[in-house]
Amino acid sequence: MPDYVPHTDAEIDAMLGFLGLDHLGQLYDHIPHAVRLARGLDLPEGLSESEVISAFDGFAQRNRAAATDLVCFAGGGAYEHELPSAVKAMASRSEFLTSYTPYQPELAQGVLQALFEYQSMLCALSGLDVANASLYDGASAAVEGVNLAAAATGRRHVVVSRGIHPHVRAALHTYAAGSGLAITEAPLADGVTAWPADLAEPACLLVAYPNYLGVLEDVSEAARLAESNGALLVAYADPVASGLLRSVGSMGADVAVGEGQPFGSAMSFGGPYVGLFAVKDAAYVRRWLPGRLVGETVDADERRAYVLTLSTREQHIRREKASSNVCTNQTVIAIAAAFHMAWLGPRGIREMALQCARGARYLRDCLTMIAGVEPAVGAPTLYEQAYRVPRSPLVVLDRLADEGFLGGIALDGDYPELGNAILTTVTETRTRQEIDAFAAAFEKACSP
Amino acid sequence: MPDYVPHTDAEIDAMLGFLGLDHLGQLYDHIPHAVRLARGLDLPEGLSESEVISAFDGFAQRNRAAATDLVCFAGGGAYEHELPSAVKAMASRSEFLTSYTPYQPELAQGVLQALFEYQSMLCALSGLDVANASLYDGASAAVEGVNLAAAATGRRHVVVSRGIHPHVRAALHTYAAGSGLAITEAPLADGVTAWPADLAEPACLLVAYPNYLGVLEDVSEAARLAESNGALLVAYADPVASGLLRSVGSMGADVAVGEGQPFGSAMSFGGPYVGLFAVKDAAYVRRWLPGRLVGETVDADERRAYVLTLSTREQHIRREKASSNVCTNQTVIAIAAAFHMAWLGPRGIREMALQCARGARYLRDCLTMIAGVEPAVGAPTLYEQAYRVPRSPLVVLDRLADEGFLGGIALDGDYPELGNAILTTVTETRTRQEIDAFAAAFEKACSP
Amino acid sequence: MTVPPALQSPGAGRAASAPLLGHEAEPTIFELSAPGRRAWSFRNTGVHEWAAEELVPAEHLALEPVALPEVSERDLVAHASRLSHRNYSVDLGAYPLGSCTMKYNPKMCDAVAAMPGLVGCHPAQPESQIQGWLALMHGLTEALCEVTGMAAATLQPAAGAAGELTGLLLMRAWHQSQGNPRTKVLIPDSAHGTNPASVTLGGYEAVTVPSNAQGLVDLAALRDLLDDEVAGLMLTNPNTLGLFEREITEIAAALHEVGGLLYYDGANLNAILGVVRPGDMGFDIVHMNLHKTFATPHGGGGPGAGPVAVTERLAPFLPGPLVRHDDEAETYRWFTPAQSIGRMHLWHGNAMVLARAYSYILGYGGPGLRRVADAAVLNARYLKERVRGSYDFPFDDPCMHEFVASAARIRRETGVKALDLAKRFIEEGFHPPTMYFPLIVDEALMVEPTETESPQTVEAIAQALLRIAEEAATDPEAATAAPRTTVVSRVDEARAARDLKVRWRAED
Amino acid sequence: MTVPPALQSPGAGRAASAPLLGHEAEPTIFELSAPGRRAWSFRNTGVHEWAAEELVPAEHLALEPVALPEVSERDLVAHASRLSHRNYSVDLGAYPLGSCTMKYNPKMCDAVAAMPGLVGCHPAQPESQIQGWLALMHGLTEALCEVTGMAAATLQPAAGAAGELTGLLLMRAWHQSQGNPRTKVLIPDSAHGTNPASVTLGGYEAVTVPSNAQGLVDLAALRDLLDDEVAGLMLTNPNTLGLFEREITEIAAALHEVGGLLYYDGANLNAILGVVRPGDMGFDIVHMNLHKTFATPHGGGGPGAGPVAVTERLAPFLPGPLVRHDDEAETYRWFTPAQSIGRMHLWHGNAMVLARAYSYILGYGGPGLRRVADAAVLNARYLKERVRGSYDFPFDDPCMHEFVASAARIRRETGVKALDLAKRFIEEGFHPPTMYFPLIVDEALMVEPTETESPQTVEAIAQALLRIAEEAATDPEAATAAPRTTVVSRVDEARAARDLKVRWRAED
Ligand SMILES: Cc1ncc(COP(=O)(O)O)c(C=O)c1O
Ligand SMILES: Cc1ncc(COP(=O)(O)O)c(C=O)c1O
Repeated sequence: MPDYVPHTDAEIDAMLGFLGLDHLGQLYDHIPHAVRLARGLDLPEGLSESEVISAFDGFAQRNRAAATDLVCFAGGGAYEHELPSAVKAMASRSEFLTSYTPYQPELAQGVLQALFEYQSMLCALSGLDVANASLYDGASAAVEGVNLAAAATGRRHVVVSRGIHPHVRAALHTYAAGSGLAITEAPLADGVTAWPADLAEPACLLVAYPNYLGVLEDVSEAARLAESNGALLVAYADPVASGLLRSVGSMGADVAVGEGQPFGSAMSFGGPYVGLFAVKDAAYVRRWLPGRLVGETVDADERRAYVLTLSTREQHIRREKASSNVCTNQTVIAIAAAFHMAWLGPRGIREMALQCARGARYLRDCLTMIAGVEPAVGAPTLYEQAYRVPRSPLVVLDRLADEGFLGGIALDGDYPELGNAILTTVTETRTRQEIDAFAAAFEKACSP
Repeated sequence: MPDYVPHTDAEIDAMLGFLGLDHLGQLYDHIPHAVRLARGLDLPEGLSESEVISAFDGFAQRNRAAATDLVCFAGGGAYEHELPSAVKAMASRSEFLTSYTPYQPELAQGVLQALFEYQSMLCALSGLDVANASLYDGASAAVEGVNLAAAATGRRHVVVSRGIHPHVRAALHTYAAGSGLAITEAPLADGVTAWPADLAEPACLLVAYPNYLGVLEDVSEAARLAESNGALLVAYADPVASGLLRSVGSMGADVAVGEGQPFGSAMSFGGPYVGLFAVKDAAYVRRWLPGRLVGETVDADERRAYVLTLSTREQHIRREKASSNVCTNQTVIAIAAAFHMAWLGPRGIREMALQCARGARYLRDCLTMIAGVEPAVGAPTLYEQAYRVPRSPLVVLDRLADEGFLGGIALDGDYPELGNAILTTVTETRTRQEIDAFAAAFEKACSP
Repeated sequence: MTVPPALQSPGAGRAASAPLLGHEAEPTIFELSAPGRRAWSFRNTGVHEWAAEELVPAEHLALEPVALPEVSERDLVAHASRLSHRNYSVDLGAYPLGSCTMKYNPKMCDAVAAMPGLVGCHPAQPESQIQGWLALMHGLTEALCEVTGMAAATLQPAAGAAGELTGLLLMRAWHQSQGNPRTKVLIPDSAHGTNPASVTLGGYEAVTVPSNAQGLVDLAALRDLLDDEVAGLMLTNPNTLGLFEREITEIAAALHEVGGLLYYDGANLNAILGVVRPGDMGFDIVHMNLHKTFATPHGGGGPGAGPVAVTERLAPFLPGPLVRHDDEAETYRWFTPAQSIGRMHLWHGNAMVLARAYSYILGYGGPGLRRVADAAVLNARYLKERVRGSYDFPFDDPCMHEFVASAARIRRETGVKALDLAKRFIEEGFHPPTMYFPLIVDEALMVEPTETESPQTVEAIAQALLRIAEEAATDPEAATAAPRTTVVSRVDEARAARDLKVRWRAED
Repeated sequence: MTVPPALQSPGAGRAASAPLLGHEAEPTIFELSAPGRRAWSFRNTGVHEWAAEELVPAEHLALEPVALPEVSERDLVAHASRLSHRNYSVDLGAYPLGSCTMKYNPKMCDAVAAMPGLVGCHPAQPESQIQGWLALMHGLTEALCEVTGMAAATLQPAAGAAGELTGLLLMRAWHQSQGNPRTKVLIPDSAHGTNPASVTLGGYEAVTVPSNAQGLVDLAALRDLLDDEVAGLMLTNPNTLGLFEREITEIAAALHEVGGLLYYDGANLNAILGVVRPGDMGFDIVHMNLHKTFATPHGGGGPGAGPVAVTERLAPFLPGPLVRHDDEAETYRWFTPAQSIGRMHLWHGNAMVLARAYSYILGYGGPGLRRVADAAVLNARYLKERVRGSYDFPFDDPCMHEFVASAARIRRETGVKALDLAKRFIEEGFHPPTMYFPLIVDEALMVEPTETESPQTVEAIAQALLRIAEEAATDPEAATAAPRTTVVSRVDEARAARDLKVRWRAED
């Protein structure tokens, strides 16, 4: 056992002696016997550090990791991107990693300033005015987005595009059981959201850009629709695509939400990621912005300093009247994202998005040569694309796995209307050679 | 190309403009054309970070790493020990890693204090009074040890036990070509050094404890012999064994040298390791101690502070009269060693040595059951043991490799007098299960 | 020879912002930017280099570059390193921040969280490719159930508050399945702020239960509030005063009597590991903060992980997917419970945090975890007794892993507030305790030394607390002007809220 | 209720030693020790637990435990973290320490140096198991030969000084093979201290060659010193003044005329990468400091790597083993040259340092390395011209990657020494230049900005240098009392040497 408890027996005795106690058990004398655990915990014996490492090596070996043991063409909300060593090294500095929420600003200027920079970069990315210091993930960001819209509009109905990630839609429904919001789903027509004619007093429209099927939705049109219905437009925006595409803010979104994993985080089996959240600088910032917010101010000597601000919105002050319950967020993941965005800069982020798009385009050229394989939707896409395949997607994916590829995500469960379809993704990590090999394997996998 | 040069073209132009130059080539105008390189360097095009990582992944995959792809029973100067994550994490802190030699003590208290602590621990380990802040490796430490003895005694002849690591002996000979020292090798009799009757005015005796064949040499006897011949005893001491054995200082050694790799460093294909060096607090410290030395002092406000001291011994002051030319040493490796020693403490280091010895004893019980396998030397050993095997050591080792074991080091090249022999090592990392499997494979490998 | 203006940027490259060299402000990364500079590089993919216009319809193409900074990797690393030197952390020293359980985060767990075979998995890989992850999650789930005395658990919630909401939605689903979702959830006045906020988000009215003179739930008052519209009661035990609810059995019985569910805010399990289990006390739902009890690093505010464990009867409502072991096929499989409330996370929760926590649990094992509890309680109890006299304890039951001191008397007598004491405490070389929480204690200082601080450290904290209390009487200015040793002096929070500046702008 | 003495240790757990929280001294790790405490844990091997007495003869068994500290992992980590906060580094800011080439050390190279498939190899594994390592070393050797214009190289030397000695032993072996080892090696008066020291260790007499008024080798004086007892001449080019030896062709010819060998101290190749090559200038032997030019981190003083490259005729004498490619078998193999001088390292050199350097070279490629030289020279040249006037340049040829300024005039006029200026420069937020080297410049300040500092940083350094020179005239005390912003003020070096205390003792 590694034993991170420093106390020696002699020291324990000394402390007990000071307290007038004889043994450790007496610390719990005031706890009713009836509820005390009479036995020890039924857990395996402790292990030494190297034994623990071996055990986890064992877990790791029972995985076929997409990033190392396979060539990954899967995305759908979790992406393999090139993660610079400098970003990893800096974000794992122990001062960031082992500190708490910066309640004492004098001791936390590092975290606070890094978050301030993160917020600033998110504003640049989204084309909006105020970004918070992170939420849990894309799903929770979307939930908070519709909740904010409901609070700001006083309405109880939200219209959600079916182009939103299926898991995000699931979470919206789960959370809505508590919030009582009514959710209408707007279907996709050839990959593009077909907003219902009657929007029924919506608090907001929620659209993804690009959407889950990779499609470039018409955000401006959604914004117009929202505005004309007195609703907000909440856009679930892919931050990588933002490097090349118009910002959702510039197209009229009031709130941008999304998943920040591509910046600073590995696929990590789904977490920890970071929920992106930015809004227009409207009156509702001060009352309804969820989560932490870092502001610039000065210290007693008028030096520039940073501090958590507008905390009167938050649960620890407003308690049951708070608009959100979020407390611990994803700070160090947000910091990693900020470092990664700074590493990229305006040209790097554009190049990254462009390389993804080029690879996807090349893959489409290859895959559409295969008999029975075609884009499942006709609308323009960026670097993710749904393909119709001539046999069960799971069989195709299994066969691809045998050839060393994670071929994508089967869509028949979430989008039965597309028939046998697979969502594939190409990032800047994929070479032409890999794409060629994948296309060849794909052809084989599709053959009877 | 990752391009760590920050200069933009515009900035280069601005700087050139300030200097009154038109283009970068003019920076070299004063260099004779005849010697200028007319072409570009004939090196491959630069690679991006991820391409470099891929290239090195490629190198890594072409190795069968003893620590991960094989089960390692090899030692002989490079050992697989359990390396605590905390030690690795702390020693790789960028403040230690990316600073220079602490010439400016006000900016380098961290490195200086860590080295002071390292020196102190080395004194404890060796039973001697003064340790320097590291040398390159065990070989260079041994060289500096005999050089110090020669300087201190004014003699030009050293007697070196054949139990000293063959590579260390090779280095002693290589360096002696420059220093002019004469080296006599004392042979081994059943694994123990047989000092020649006539030591011929030696500057020192050099003995290993335990020696390369794992044998516990009689250091006290060597010390008596050295003393009665007016020589110093230089002991090449295994720092792990020091956890269980009497310190070489307590047995009369004047100088302790050795290889510190087991503390804080992985096998690393042989480097960087760290040369250990400690001496009795005799007059020769001030004049002949090689390498850096950290001393405690105070600052202008009488606060405790550390600083490089006695630099008048060193090359940058004494130049051609310096006893050693060492400048850059192995500081951060020494710091890692210090952190590891502190992690172990007195009981941990003993437990570590004991577990090694237990494993080696168990392995001996197993291997000596195999027909034709027997200890190659009869003297008591600690955790390394030479075994005579019934066929070519290289064949045995090859067959063991096929079964997933690095079986040890063939001794027939360096110690032909032992016949077909293999040096095996057991550290605290090896389990009974692994030893059982190894013994079974060993039997198979020895069979015709 | 005039200096080109582009080269003027006096802050550049200087480390005076690192406290080692001075106390100047660190420029923002935007202020280190120079047009055209770069850190990035990408793989040469060999794919044809279509122009953006060939790939993206014109109406979608960005009109201008994203206004991110342009910096060299060297300047980015220096900036980040200097920022790190402007931040305190557990790794630097004691952090007795009550309710936050700032224990040592073992480096071993960092090593686990960096394993390529774990970190490189895509969350949508098919079961057959992720058996290691499923085994890990299954093992962790079982361990958490054993620690809490529960039957089943979800690992999805990303933090404690998300766990709470999960629990409340489970409560709602349960009651719904019984015919009536009910309308109210009770919470003690000492509860953490996330509790009432979560209650609201769960669609319930938060009704406050007063504490009695001992700082414990007022059982009589509770009984008065109970009726069949009460969905449940959220309790923290030991509560946020660090006190054990002695009447927990009676509380549970009373609640269950009206069909309510008992919720355990297990953010901090430190004091009860191997001592008592929520399940054995009658709780129905428990959330745990792995980033407290199970030593995963807080990351300056996150990520955490807030798994929720429940009794058998609530298991069918858990969010999915969960992991089960298919004994026949000898494989692990995902499954979603029949009446699942749905999803609380985009994927499977903060997986790498879960891996860290499980490595911590495997390291300690059963007896080890009990040792954690013993040392955590011993440290807190010792510290509390050492500072008695200088601070008051309005609620003075024996404390568990933390205690809440009141500086109300000090404030009355000297004008020095809890806030001032906290700031002054910084100069003593420690992170301050939690201030002004729980709300029912005046000028509260909530102190949680944790078990990884040595007795000597705890004693040093005691001496510092005594010293600053004493000093408040003789030299109150020392506290009100504190801290003076830090990179910034006392920060003006009011100004930040008034003149809201929450992003960097070139114009400012 | 008295406090147990064992618990008294006021320094424990406090972070006041971290500059963020104050400037107190950090206790030694020994002072954090408590009997019986531990951080260690080991695998349960399942091997029978023989007692020590059963395994080790009594006369060998330790009589008492090794006096190492006994600390918790938590306290060890905190101590190490706090020590790290008491140290400056390249990662924190500019480090224009002349002759040391403190450029940014790419994190990419750290990632390479952590790869288990590299770091886990035993140095005595058979060739078939280490093809990756052999390929890496072979590739690095070829790259270094191309950069230097040489034919073959050894990677064994662990640092520059070890490389020098290797070179001198090669010189000796060569001359020996020609019948006479010779007796003297010439070195300029501006040479780095390791050069003369290495000459002595190589068994030669070091004979000093004076510099001329330009700071370059005095060719006439050199010619006078040349005879057939001269084994060789060690040159640094650009020399330690940062100046290029313009007459290098003549120097080489003169030396070769008497059968001497020309040695290139290539500690700093930064200025010549892709510009000139030692081989093309007539050098026979070159050592390189990978920990300077090729960006491997200095580690607070080491490890480095000092490969030595030679011309064809010297290749047979190189230390072994070396790596060759067996084209037929398509494998890499070790081989030891016929007349090898032997071994300069326990194994194969500082292998992980070699891996880092090779990753750096592969990243930059050929044109990239030339870009390094251009920027390194441009930065130095710009900085030198910016501070002209405030500092003097006794040797004023155009500088290459560094320059040496003299503060002699400042000292004469104000009493402020180069040392004081260096200490004062710390307060400006930078690491100071190298002081008092080379010896031929009075009150020398040797400044090497390196290529990874941005033009803005170089300008900021310039302004700081100008400011402190100006201030020396008006307020000399500011410099002589500096530094005052650091964790310790000026350190008493004399006391350290006088009252030698080089280890911790409980008694002190
Ligand atoms: C008692 C208690 N409950 C709930 C929470 C909320 O947990 P989290 O911050 O992980 O959302 C906390 C943490 O601050 C807490 O201390
Ligand atoms: C010019 C010169 N030569 C030789 C050396 C010695 O190199 P090392 O410190 O690696 O032994 C140095 C480094 O300080 C140097 O600058």
